[in-house]
Amino acid sequence: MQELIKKGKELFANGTVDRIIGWTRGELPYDREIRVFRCAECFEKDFVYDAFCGANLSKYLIEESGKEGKIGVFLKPCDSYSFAQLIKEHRIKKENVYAVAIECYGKCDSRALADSVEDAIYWITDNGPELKIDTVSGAVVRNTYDYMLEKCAACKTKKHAPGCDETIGDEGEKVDDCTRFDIVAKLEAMTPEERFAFWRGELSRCIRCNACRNVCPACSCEHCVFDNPASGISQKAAADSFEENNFHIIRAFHVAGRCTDCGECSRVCPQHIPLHLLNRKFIKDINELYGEYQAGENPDERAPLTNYTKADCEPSVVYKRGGKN
Amino acid sequence: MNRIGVFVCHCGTNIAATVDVHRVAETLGKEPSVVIAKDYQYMCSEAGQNMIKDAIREYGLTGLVVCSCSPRMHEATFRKAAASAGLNPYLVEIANIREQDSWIHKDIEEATEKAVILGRTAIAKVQLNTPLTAGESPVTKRALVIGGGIAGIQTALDIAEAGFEVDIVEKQPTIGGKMAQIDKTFPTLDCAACILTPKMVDCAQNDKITIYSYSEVAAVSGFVGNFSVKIKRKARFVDETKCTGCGLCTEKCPQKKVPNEFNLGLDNRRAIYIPFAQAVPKVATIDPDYCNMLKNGKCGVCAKVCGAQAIDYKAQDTYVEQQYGAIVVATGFNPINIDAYDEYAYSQSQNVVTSLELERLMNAAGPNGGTLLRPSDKKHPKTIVFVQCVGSRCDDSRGKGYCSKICCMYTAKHAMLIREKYPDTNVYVFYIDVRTPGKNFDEFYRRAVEQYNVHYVKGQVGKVVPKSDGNLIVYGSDLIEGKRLVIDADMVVLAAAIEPDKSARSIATMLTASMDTNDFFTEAHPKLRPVESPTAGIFLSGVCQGPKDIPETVAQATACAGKVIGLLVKDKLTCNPCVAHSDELMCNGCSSCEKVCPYGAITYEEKGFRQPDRTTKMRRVAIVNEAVCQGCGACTVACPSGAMDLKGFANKQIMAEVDAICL
Amino acid sequence: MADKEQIIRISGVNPLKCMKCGKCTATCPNYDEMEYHPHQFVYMVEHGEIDKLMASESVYKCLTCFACVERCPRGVEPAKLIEAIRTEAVRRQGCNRLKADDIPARIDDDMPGQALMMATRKYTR
Amino acid sequence: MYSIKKEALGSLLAAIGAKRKLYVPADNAGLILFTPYADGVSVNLSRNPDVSAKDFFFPQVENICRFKVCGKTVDVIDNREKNEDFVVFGVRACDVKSFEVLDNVFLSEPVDGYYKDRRDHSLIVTLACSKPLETCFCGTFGIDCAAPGGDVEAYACGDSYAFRAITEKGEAFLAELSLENGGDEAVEACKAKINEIKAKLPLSDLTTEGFGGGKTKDLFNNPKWAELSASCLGCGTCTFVCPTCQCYDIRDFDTGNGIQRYRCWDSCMYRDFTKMSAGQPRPSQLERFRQRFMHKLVYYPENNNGLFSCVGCGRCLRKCPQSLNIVKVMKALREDD
Amino acid sequence: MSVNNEFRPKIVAFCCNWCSYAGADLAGTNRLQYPADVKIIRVPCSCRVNPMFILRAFQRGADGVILCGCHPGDCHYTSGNYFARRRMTLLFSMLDYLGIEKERTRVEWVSAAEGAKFAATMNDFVDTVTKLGPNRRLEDLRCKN
Repeated sequence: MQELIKKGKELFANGTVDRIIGWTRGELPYDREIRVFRCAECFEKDFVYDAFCGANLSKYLIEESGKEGKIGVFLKPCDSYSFAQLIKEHRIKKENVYAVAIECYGKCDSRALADSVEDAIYWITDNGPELKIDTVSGAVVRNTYDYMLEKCAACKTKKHAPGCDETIGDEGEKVDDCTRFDIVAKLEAMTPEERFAFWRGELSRCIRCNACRNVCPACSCEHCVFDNPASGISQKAAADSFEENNFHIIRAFHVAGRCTDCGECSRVCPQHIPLHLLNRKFIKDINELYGEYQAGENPDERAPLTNYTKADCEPSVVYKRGGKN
Repeated sequence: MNRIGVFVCHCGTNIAATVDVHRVAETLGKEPSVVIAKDYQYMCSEAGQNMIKDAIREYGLTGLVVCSCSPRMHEATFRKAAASAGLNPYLVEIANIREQDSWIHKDIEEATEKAVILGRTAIAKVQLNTPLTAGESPVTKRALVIGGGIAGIQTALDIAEAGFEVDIVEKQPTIGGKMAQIDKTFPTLDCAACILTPKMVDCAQNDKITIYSYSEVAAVSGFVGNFSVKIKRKARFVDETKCTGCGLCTEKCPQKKVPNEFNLGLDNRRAIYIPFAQAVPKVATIDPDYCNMLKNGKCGVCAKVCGAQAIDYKAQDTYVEQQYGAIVVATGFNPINIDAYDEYAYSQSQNVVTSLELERLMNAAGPNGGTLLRPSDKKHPKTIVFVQCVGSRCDDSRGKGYCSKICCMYTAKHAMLIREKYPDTNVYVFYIDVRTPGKNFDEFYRRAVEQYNVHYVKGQVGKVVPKSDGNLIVYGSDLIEGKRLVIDADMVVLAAAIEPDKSARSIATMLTASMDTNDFFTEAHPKLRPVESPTAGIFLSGVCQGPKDIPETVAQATACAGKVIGLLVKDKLTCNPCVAHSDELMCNGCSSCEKVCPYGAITYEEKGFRQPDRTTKMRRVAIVNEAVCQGCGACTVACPSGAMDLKGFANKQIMAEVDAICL
Repeated sequence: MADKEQIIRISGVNPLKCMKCGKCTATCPNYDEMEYHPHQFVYMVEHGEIDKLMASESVYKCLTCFACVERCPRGVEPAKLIEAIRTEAVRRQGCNRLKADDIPARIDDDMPGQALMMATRKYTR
Repeated sequence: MYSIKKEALGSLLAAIGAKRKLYVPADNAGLILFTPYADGVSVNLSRNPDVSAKDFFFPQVENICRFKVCGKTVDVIDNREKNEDFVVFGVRACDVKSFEVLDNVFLSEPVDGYYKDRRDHSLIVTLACSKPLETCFCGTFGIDCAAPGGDVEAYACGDSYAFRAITEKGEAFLAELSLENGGDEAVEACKAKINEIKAKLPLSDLTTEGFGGGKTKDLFNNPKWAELSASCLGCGTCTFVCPTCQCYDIRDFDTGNGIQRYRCWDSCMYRDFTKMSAGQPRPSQLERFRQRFMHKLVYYPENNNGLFSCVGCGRCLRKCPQSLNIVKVMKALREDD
Repeated sequence: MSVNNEFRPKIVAFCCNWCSYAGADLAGTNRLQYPADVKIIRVPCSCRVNPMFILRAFQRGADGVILCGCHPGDCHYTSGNYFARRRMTLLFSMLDYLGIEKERTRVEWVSAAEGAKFAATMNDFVDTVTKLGPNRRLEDLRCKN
């Protein structure tokens, strides 16, 4: 963290940036807010980078890079893919951003951590593999790795997407034994009835708060079809189970081939719906049917849904693969 | 409130026999927005159309639904009728109750019920139809022809004939192309130069035609009627306007060892050269790869001898930017590289030649002055073996899958000419099939066999083995006799397959014109629109579209010119109004739509938008060029925000149809 | 007809791809020794005349030099058909063309040792 | 005061559930949600449920009526759901207070019949918070989580539960269940313990000073709003988990042969909220964000005799994707003074 | 109205204007029968069909949705059906993943000359969907009455 603060101050000092977007301590011991720092002093005072900085900053750069001046940003490996993808889609003006790639060894799922403690928490000390939690009725200890965000437990890469201006620390590698498709595969192996029951159970909890959509870097539409009465499918609430399905299918489809699997949707869902399993299904299908593709990885590569080959499989492939009957 | 009129056609008994048309009209008449519903024996008849027109006027209809035959049949008819009564033609919808109902069902109840649903679906859609007006875009009355072979020349001449300006871009120093290298033409055996060179001269003299020789297309933008093309004029180091084509420099140039590409490397030329005597434009060009002056600054002979002072060693590439209404692709072909077919010993023996090389060897302007001498020792060949289908009709891994179409005929021509001029020569032609579909073609081939006694052997040559004396042992099979021939030949002539010129691929990319797997340009429709590319405003002339001989090339060139003229005579182009439209308030500018557009109809613009807080924000938004868009709708689905929609087939309209069907 | 399918299955050759140009035959170095020539193999397999082929010496005259495979413009691969016919012959018990005992008598001094080994593999189980 | 042993809770709930519809806090995918009571439901009373109890009275989606098209005429059909008596078990003090906030809105003239009907059919069994969390600040608004109120109050004291009727309706309800008397001392001990924890809570020193009716001018143009709202995503999570947010939208769904008119929760965080033909008076997230907190802390108390429309349940603190919340807003605005 | 107690599915068929719609017309011209349960919506190209339309059809009570376009390589707009092919493959896979019966959705390539194929395809599809019974997993109950 000290290195990051040093870098931030340097960027302010040499005039590379006139502001930096980063994390800062929030109201609760495990809260990290996002703030735009406008001076080196406030940056030094309030900037934080620790186990609770799970939030992806990339989406804010759509708005911020449209403003005058240049903004600095620190990007974890998974955030950097969102960033690169948004540049590719012309949503972020790269020339107005100075991006610093930073290391990440997994972030804490603060909600799960807080839920695991019965008493009110007033302080958390991060001791690396252990988190010491002080509560009103004494201290408890939690193993950091047991409370990682899903996206971190199933981390796909510690390597940044191209497009960052510099890197602090060593550039990581892709995670070879990444487990992110395990649950998708498990679901695929179920019968349609089991799958249907599974998804009904999950999606029926949806309160249509739109947190998943609004936090999603791929859902950067100026005006979402679900908010637009002219689209014919606008919805404010899931008034029928169909609409729960419809919202999540269309949302996943709209980000298919653009989703970088940053995991923010699942992180923010107040109802604990594993939304990443929808996006990962598309990613898995794309990888299997059209070749490995990681959104944001290659600025010149066409997205799978705006591309084709003459030898593509037929849709009937769906009847043959995946799932029992 | 909508005021919809519904008209149900009996189509004689075609519909009425299985659909209770009265009941359909009656039921649809009860739909909320329907103000009149009628049935009639033949809606497409004059009386039927008048009924529609009267109803439009009487009820002030805002939409019209005709339940009748397929819209592919009479949609245009009813649209025209509506328009003549003052209703926008795009406020008409057809419910197909003949092909898709009465003709496929037997049960009257079922068919009637379906007809009602189809009618209701059309009513649901028509309520959301908007009046559409076909847009217009101006036409630049000038055409560009890429390629100056016989195809390009003919197209250019025909377009110029009609009074339009035409530019020819040719990458070689002269126009003329492959035909200029050919000696005689089949099946008439007239001299190629005698029929081609007057056309080349016509091009040069026609004040409507500008020839950019030694030039290439560098960039293309715009769309049908409004292309903007950047032409690269390669430095030829000779001022075209001053050079008189006297040829003195080409005699004095000390660099004599430059392979002469016009004669396919069979002899040499100088570093400053005019490709051939009848070149157009007849000006010299310095080959920078060989010129001593350009390479190391030591020489300058040509500048000294040039009376016109046309030599300019400091010349640079220049660029011309020009507007065009139409672009013709006439990039032609080349024989394939046959080095891969080592069984024919092409790279081992000078006496194995391609047919095009044979053309030069036999040509009066060729390296031997028209006497057929074999390259290795300049002896008269006594036995010549022709091998057909070298690289044509092959498996994909071995060559071209297609028939090159011209080889059978030119080989017959060669055989015949040789037998005529040198009757003591033995000529064998190994063929798989002899293909002679064409006027006077088979007669020509039969003449070679019957009159000139050319030995046609059904079979193929398996191996050619060069001997030390320059002769070649040819192993071939005679499938009809069921034996193998071993021929001691003086020369072997290979009918190499032809392929599109290598430059075609990059030109196709610039033009967003599509190509097939062999790099031939695809036509808009293989039967009905054979001289147009699917990309509007791009036309195809000659072999760039597929193998063809000279008469066919000229025919296509003229057809192509006809299409171009048809475009250029228009002052404005009317466009299909059912095109994509981007709602810029919702557009993200993410470029997804652009990537799926087969026509390059979508571009992006930074536009200022007034924000609710009264500031202006610049945003990248998609702009659809309505003149280029063909209305496929691929972009509408690629667009995640729904900003892109298709007029006439809008999201809401299709969803209304879905709703009505599922009701 | 089952024979034909068997040969086609073993060889992976589609005889219908042949456009009957005869280039395989023209290129065959052992043409003179053969009763049936490469293009005829293809033709005969296409017509199901397997027994006739199998009975012919020509099958064993093929040097497996693969010139026909190399030169065929359509990628028909006649040599593979021949190999398939040989294999099929071997597979049919009792159809072995040569018994192991017959071989010594046929060996002459010029025959390379490798050819012997190949022959053993080819003609016996 | 009535008392039962902890292990008898299951049979008590079963007895209640046998007569009436009963909702209990239960485990669901790591959440605690009010769930219809049934065999096998995993009741969890450890903390306040993740979603507030407001949708018992003000559901997220509610049918209002249906318009049916028949040829060229339209029929109007009242197809609202018919309510039966129901019991909600385990509501905490903060949510109970939120009903008062909602009542002020829906039960003042003109009375909202849909809401009133649900209120009338309900019976609320509350539960004192034995373990308030770091996100809790009900005390800020004068709410005592040790005295939750409702129709019946319940306390988890050691190995037993104690119940007390607050209202007549509650009295009758408890009488029906024929429970044993007792538990008064245990409840007092329990209350004392709760008060002890309350004093230690990290947010225990938060007060409403500087907020309330009449503070509009002081707060509205505070420059802090810009920074506070900067990272707000404009999702509706805070409003949807909030027990007092009561904004709704009325929408028509085209069923193909008619219209289903329904009302559903809306959120002032959404950009089409308050959008009118004349434009959007709250053009950016700053105005929307400010609106929500000004409403909770200034406008509502101004119109409701000083009653704040925040009850300190802390759900928004837990659920905001980007860790924004009312506490932060209150503290930040106060700093100026 | 015919009174019939057995289940008759509602089938929505999206047909591209240039190939499949013409193929359907040809089926009619040749009097090739297929069930009246199939209703065709004409779209310019298979690539015009948005997944939203397909979900909409199911919402409104369709029991099966079939998309017909030109054969790959024959698209009137050169590449539309290639995009449609990818989109539909992914969409169908997702529906299957959510436990929606995958047999309710289908893509077929039918050229303007394949009237017989069109009729056969529709017969087969109606048959398949009839066997599956009514769509229950992706319906909107509000649209039921």
